[in-house]
Amino acid sequence: SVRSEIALANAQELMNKTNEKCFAKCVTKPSSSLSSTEETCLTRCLQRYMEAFNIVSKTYTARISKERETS
Amino acid sequence: SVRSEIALANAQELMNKTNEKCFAKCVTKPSSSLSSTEETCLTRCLQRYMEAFNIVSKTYTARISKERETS
Amino acid sequence: SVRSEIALANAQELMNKTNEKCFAKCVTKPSSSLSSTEETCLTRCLQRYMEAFNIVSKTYTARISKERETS
Amino acid sequence: MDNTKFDESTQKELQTFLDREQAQARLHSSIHNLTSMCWDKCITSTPGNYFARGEESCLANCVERFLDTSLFMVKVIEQQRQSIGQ
Amino acid sequence: MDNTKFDESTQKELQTFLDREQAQARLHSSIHNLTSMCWDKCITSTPGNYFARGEESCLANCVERFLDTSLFMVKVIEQQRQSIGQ
Amino acid sequence: MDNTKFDESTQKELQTFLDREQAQARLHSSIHNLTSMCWDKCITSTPGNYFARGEESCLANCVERFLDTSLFMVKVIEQQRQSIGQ
Repeated sequence: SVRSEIALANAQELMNKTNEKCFAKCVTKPSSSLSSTEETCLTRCLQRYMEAFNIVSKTYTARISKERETS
Repeated sequence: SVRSEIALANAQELMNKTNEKCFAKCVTKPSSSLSSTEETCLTRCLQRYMEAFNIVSKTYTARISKERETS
Repeated sequence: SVRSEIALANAQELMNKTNEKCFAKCVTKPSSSLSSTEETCLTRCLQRYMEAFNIVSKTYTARISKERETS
Repeated sequence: MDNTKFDESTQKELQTFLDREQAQARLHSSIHNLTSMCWDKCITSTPGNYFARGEESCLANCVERFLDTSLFMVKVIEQQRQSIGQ
Repeated sequence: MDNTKFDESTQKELQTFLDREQAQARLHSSIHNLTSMCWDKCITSTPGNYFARGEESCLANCVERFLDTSLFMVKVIEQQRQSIGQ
Repeated sequence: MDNTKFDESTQKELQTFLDREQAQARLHSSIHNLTSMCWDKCITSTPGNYFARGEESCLANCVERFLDTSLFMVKVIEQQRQSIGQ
């Protein structure tokens, strides 16, 4: 269905962005394998990016509905 | 019409880019409201970005037509 | 044909990215013409970017086929 | 494209459904872009078990101030138009 | 898509119109990208009431040198092809 | 869109062809994005006649570690789901 396609595209986009941002932050000098320091950083970064996404989602949708009420 | 849709899309793209560039330049540490310093910076940045767009437009189209004549 | 359209789009995208990356690296302060230092830098940058593209292509496709075998 | 298969009320329903789904997709795209932009602005330390001091409020403020900026820019443009019109 | 509704000359006119509009859209897109890229390269100070010294000429030079770069790159590729062909 | 012109086996062949071409386009797009991202990460010096020491291996490692990162992230998400399910 159109609806589940949008949900899937949304989840995939979130994963792509998370990988991109966390690789940029945690793997600054790519070597022959991921070090344990890099893996710890990636695990934490994944959690923080998901939280950031939730904070942005909530703040944005709350603001949009507030704007709609006042206008 | 197709023509007015393109003009509208062009104006919207210009507004989006202006907001993005000027927010990046003027609001470096987002706080609980826009300060008057930030608003002054945004007003000037808006004027400068529109000017920059006009300079780039003129230079680009002049060059393109020059290239077409010589080829 | 669809195939040659994809090959053309691929070559154009490679040229666009090369121009963008090498202009950013070699022409840091745009003046009234390209200097010989800038042109030397652009020539080398073009060669390096093409090499980088080949290294990435090879590494990526080798890895993708390895992943497919093991799964 | 042959629309004659659907009667008018079905067509309208379909349009409403598609409009809502498109609005949803635009909303998601805005949220992804804002998350990416505000992440780069607010999260400057190495990720820890919790957000560092000020990072969480920075994220929320970043969204609010970005929307303020968009509204402010529209207001400035309106004012400039009026001052030219005088 | 049913094209049989239009006669040949109408179809050609329509095609010419659409081609021109598409070229216009590509032109706009190039100008937006160049403005964004040259803004980041040339405008390094906090925005003032006027452009800072050198910023305006930097913007125009940025566009011209970017186009020079594109033409130069094509020339280099042509030369390399010929030297391989010898 | 009128598909009735093609019989079933021709339609399937066409679909397979289009799927393969689309996969090819996605592959190209990934390679362009990776080249751009790894170039920015690995090539920090002014371009010379050869890559600087470590730049070539950095490019290959960048691709491999980026793919490792994607797989690692999926594993972390799976583990978090399971620990919540307990």
